[in-house]
Amino acid sequence: ASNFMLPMQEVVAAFERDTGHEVTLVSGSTGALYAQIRNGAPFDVLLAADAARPQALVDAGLVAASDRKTYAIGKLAFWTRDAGLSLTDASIIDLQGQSQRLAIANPKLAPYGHAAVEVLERLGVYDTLRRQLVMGQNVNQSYQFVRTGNARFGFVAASLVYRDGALERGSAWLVPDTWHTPVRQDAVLLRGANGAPRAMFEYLGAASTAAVLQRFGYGVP
Amino acid sequence: MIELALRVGSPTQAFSLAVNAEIPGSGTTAVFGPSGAGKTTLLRAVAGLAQHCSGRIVVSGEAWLEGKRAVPAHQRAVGYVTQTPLLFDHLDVVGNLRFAQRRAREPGTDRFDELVALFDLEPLLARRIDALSGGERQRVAMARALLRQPRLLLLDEPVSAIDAARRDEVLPYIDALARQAGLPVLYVSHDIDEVVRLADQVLLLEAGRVAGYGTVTDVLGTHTAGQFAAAAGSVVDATVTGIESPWSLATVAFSDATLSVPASGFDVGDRVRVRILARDVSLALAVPEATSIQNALHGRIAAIEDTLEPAMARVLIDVGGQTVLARVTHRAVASLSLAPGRDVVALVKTAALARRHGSLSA
Amino acid sequence: MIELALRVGSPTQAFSLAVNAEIPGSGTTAVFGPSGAGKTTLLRAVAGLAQHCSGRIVVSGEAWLEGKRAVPAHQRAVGYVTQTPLLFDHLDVVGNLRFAQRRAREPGTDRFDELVALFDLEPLLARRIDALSGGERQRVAMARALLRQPRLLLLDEPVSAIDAARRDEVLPYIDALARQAGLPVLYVSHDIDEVVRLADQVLLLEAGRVAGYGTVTDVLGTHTAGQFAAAAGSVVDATVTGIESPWSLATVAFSDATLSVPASGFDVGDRVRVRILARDVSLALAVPEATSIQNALHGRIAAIEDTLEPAMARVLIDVGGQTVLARVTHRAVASLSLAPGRDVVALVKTAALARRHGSLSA
Amino acid sequence: MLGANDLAALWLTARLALVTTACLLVIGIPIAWWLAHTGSRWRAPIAALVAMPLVLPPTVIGFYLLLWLGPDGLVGGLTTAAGWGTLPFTFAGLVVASVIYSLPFVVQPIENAFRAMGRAPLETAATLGAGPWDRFFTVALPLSMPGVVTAAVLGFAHTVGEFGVVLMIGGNIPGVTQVASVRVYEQVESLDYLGAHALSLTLVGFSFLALLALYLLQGARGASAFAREG
Amino acid sequence: MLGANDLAALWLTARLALVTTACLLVIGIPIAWWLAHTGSRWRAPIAALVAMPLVLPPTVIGFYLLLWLGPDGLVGGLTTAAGWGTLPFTFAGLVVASVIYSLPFVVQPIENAFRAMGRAPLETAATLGAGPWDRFFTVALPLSMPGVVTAAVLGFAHTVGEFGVVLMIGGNIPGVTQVASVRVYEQVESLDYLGAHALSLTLVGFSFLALLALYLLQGARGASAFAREG
Ligand SMILES: Nc1ncnc2c1ncn2[C@@H]1O[C@H](COP(=O)(O)OP(=O)(O)OP(=O)(O)O)[C@@H](O)[C@H]1O
Ligand SMILES: Nc1ncnc2c1ncn2[C@@H]1O[C@H](COP(=O)(O)OP(=O)(O)OP(=O)(O)O)[C@@H](O)[C@H]1O
Ligand SMILES: [Mg+2]
Ligand SMILES: [Mg+2]
Repeated sequence: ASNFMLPMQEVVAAFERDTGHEVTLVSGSTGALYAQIRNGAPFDVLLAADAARPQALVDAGLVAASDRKTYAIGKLAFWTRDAGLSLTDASIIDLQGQSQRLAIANPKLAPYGHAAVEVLERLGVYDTLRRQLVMGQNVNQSYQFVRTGNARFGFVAASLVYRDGALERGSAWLVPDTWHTPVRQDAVLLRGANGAPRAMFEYLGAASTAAVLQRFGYGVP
Repeated sequence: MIELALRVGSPTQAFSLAVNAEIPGSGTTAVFGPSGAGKTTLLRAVAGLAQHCSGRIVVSGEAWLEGKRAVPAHQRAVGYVTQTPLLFDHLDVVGNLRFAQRRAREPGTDRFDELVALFDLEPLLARRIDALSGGERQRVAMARALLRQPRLLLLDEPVSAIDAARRDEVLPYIDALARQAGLPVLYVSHDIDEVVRLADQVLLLEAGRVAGYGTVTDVLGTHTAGQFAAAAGSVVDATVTGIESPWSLATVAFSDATLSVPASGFDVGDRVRVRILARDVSLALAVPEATSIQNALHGRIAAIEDTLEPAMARVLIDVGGQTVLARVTHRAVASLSLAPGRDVVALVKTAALARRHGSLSA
Repeated sequence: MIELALRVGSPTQAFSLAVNAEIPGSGTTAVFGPSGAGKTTLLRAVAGLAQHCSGRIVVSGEAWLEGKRAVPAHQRAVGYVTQTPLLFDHLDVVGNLRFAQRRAREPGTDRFDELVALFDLEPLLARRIDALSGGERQRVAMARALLRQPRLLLLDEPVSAIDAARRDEVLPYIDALARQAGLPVLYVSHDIDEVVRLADQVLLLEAGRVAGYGTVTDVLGTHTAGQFAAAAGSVVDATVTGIESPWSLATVAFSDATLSVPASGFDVGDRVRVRILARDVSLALAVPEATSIQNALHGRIAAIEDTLEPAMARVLIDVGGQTVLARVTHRAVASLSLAPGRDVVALVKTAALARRHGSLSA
Repeated sequence: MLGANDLAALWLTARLALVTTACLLVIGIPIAWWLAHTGSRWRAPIAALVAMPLVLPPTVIGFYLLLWLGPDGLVGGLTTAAGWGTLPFTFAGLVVASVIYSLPFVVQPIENAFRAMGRAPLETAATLGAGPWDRFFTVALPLSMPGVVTAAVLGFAHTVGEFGVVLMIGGNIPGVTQVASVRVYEQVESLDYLGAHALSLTLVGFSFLALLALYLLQGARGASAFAREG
Repeated sequence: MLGANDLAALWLTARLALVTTACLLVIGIPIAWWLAHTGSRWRAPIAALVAMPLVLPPTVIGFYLLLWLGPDGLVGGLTTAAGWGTLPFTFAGLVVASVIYSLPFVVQPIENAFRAMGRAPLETAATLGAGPWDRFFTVALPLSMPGVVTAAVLGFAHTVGEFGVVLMIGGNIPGVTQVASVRVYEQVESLDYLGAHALSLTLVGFSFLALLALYLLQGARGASAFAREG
């Protein structure tokens, strides 16, 4: 999934160093990758942005049920590029009735979007804020909306705004993990792929990988 | 009055046109000259379509061009029929006519029906442009140019594809229009007969320069070589002295000579111009008896010239101060012992054409 | 031999053309008729460009059209100069000529230089098409059509925009070519003088139907109304009986009459055709003395007819079995007491044109 | 098959495509006219510039448009100063983005048509007394109709199908900026293939009928294109 | 600024755009010719059909192409049976997809040019002895050059910028199917804005120069378009 490109580059670099295998990274939207795999794409491992489409591959018989695992758990952040604000859940409630827009990822496509909606519902403001919502097709676009100032606030992946545990720019409030369904990103090893691909697939659970993920603001399973 | 003093041509082009002429404010001026002489270029310059055009164009007191300041084409009120007429494809025939009619100088006073009848366009009105023959196109273009009610008509070989019968209707109409409305006409034609019939003045162009300009008489007299060979002839100014109604003839007098010419609405006392083509003139030493040639002019041979045709000579005869040309064989010159200074009788077949005076001399 | 038996026109069109004619395999056939008569349509059909065309076209034994089976245009070897010639914009003048030259029937045997000289194209060779004048375009189109080495020339008013001087060079060339190479020519023209000068036969079209077809003599004789009024005349078949070199004249005899005509490369014994235009013929009761009119034909008046001109009558004179027309005033008819049956002398100004026989009668 | 959201998206697509096509013609025709008639040495650079929106992927264009039209952007600053707010996430923003993105398809065919017409008809109209505007509307435009129709078809169809730019600038707000193309994309992504088939078919079907009608109409007039010209 | 992957992507883009443009012309010109000359009543439907790839979002087209060209698809079955394997995720597949997607831009301008030319030049060429192929290549094509150039420009630029179809059919495999547009998209997505700017500028810069050269060349020949026609 394209939102995992940055951390994955580091993971792959480490993997190549450790094993001597060579990895080709192919990014795309999870839906597109899914369709491609169903139509014979020469991929070995899929790192999806959610859990649903890996499950669909299992259901379609393209992946053994045992070859599917969660490789990262996303953290949701409520973010603005304006620095120096202290954001809390109250800030979200305060948005009601204002002209400011709130960016989220498309809840149908991205688990982050789905999680954001759950948060809004939990706060009881989903219906009132609904008309202020703008949706990106994935969480990266919702980040771009906020980053370019076109939406003042947005729910983004913490991995997009935190680096090594620190906020890169603006102000953010990390949404408690318990406020929404966990943003599980699952990986699958495609049927018939073994050897190096399996090594890569296994490497996703390695400690070094977990370190990278944590630096990029992901939770590990 | 049309004052022309213009140059057309950019330094990068081989061809340039330079014309200086004062053209009378009414009547027809034939623009004549070989292919590529610059006739079309001149008309385009006057219409305001030529690029790299400078100088002076003044039409009835309105300056259309003054140095580089040019009145745009659509404000010049010319009626321009181009050499290959362009009709608007997206309109039918009547649409093309209405296009001009709506933009006429004085809308409402146009002669739509008259022009449709003249050019026989009635059956064509609903036609699409691409379903017209060459002559039909030319007729539509002419009617359209006239509907615009121009102050100046620019006709670039407008009847080249029109048959003789209709040409014989159209040309007199334009002529009459030009005279009645005081509408000057610049008329490009390769047909010398047409020029002789229609034009008051001739502007002779060669390689972009004026090679001759003046009344038809003058130009026909001086430029007898080349192009004008076949049409060589003379024009004499005369007065109608009698009408012979039963014969549809009129008697006209000039100097001390009289001529019979086919009459068409002349009155006694009218000043007319009589065109006598050299090919219609024979010579005799005395007036012959009992022939159908009823015009005998007494004169004296002024000169005898060679022509481009090896068998033929041109004899210039002075008839009471006016010159009449005759085209005869060299053998006739010899057998009649014709020589300059000799008195002869010029026999003119009656058919020479006569015309009411243009406004050139008015 | 060209056999034409064709119909052009779809049921949805108002206009249809139906032509049946056998045209000699060499010589020039003028296609004549008012605007919209179908002249262009006929040429297009022969060239293979007309849609909805059926019937039979056989040219020198090759069937170009047989029912609905048509030889495609590019295999017909026609040289077609259209009414408004289309030159290829993306090529310059020489490119247009080479286009035809490369596709000539017998490449390598063409007359490129000769044609360039004839049409004076040397200075134009490198020109872009949009920098050509109207006449220049026509000249290029003619040269191009001839370079293709056609079996049949189709000329649709090919010289309408060409000046008289060059026309006088071009027309005899085509004429000579047509004769030497046995190349038949279909020639559309509105210029009656041109038709008279050039054509062996006339195909007269009116509203899509053949209104007359035959030798120039026949058609000029029978269709004396309307269009042919001005050109009315007669053609007599004669034999050269003497050459008067010093005068560039030839003596020709027919029936028991003789005529002097300007000579151009004739030999004694040649069979020729002499065109005598009615306007060049005067009548007398006796041969007049001492005039420049040196041709006097004795004959008998066959008929006297009115013409479209009110002043003029046409007199048909039987000269030893051949008919000569004279155009004289009604007054002359009266004053000379001319009447059918009366003996008269037809005075023919020498200038009447003579031509070597076309192959029509061969 | 089609839900309320689908219908809203279709309706929005139709509106967007129509408005965009109208704007494209209004903007594209003068540009095409200038390109066809100018002798300026800026012609070639500007002609090349007009085609530039084509060479970047739509999402990337969308991204740059977000930057320029947003509050920090040059254009965004202007629109905010003018009191219009910023354009992204509004219908107007969609129109602006679609117009920029489809402009090359509109300018080029019209420019070709103007060129093919040549100067002669305009000159003739001028000598018949038609001023510049008059002859533009009564001669140039009607004679260039095939080019204008092509331009409109390409612009319209391209706007219907566009989604990268629209997605970025529009924010996918149902009823406001969620057009059909975005919706189909969403369906494909969320593996709702049945929904995607239905909406795709509807889009294709409607567009096909619209174009078919247009071509039949044009054919009735344009059959002449190849009548003889002898 | 540009890494090895960027250069590989640019090179691939150039190759893809050139090959696609060539294929587009080879396929588009005959279709345009047929559309311009036929009197068939299939003209309008087929003309409308040619424009259809435009009205669907590229990713969706890509999706359907994936279905048809894939091993389960109709075409995929054929290509597999023929021993060519399947097209998706290969360079050939990219070309096929790009051609289908850009076809409307190529067919329409060329069709217009063929129409604008009219039948007269072809007739004249025929009477001068040029057969159908001869006059097509020596007359029709040169006279329709402005339309062909426009078609090539639109087709080329559109292929350079395309990424939805390409992403779907190509699978974004570096060096094989990762073209520049997809790479910029990826950079924007992965927040590598500097990389995206650099690659975008390179893309725009190169394309601009290519088109500029083309237009200057064409201008040198086409200045004539408005010389007098009197
Ligand atoms: N495509 C067409 N559809 C309908 N009628 C047509 C079409 N083309 C020509 N015509 C008509 O057919 C008739 C014959 O046309 P054609 O061009 O053969 O005339 P023409 O004898 O060459 O006339 P001109 O001397 O004016 O050139 C005309 O009445 C013309 O209006
Ligand atoms: N755009 C141009 N560039 C260069 N030369 C040109 C251009 N247009 C015309 N000419 C040349 O200018 C000269 C005058 O052309 P023009 O059309 O005025 O001639 P014309 O007298 O009307 O001839 P015609 O009787 O053949 O129509 C010709 O030699 C022609 O070749
Ligand atoms: Mg001219
Ligand atoms: Mg004709």
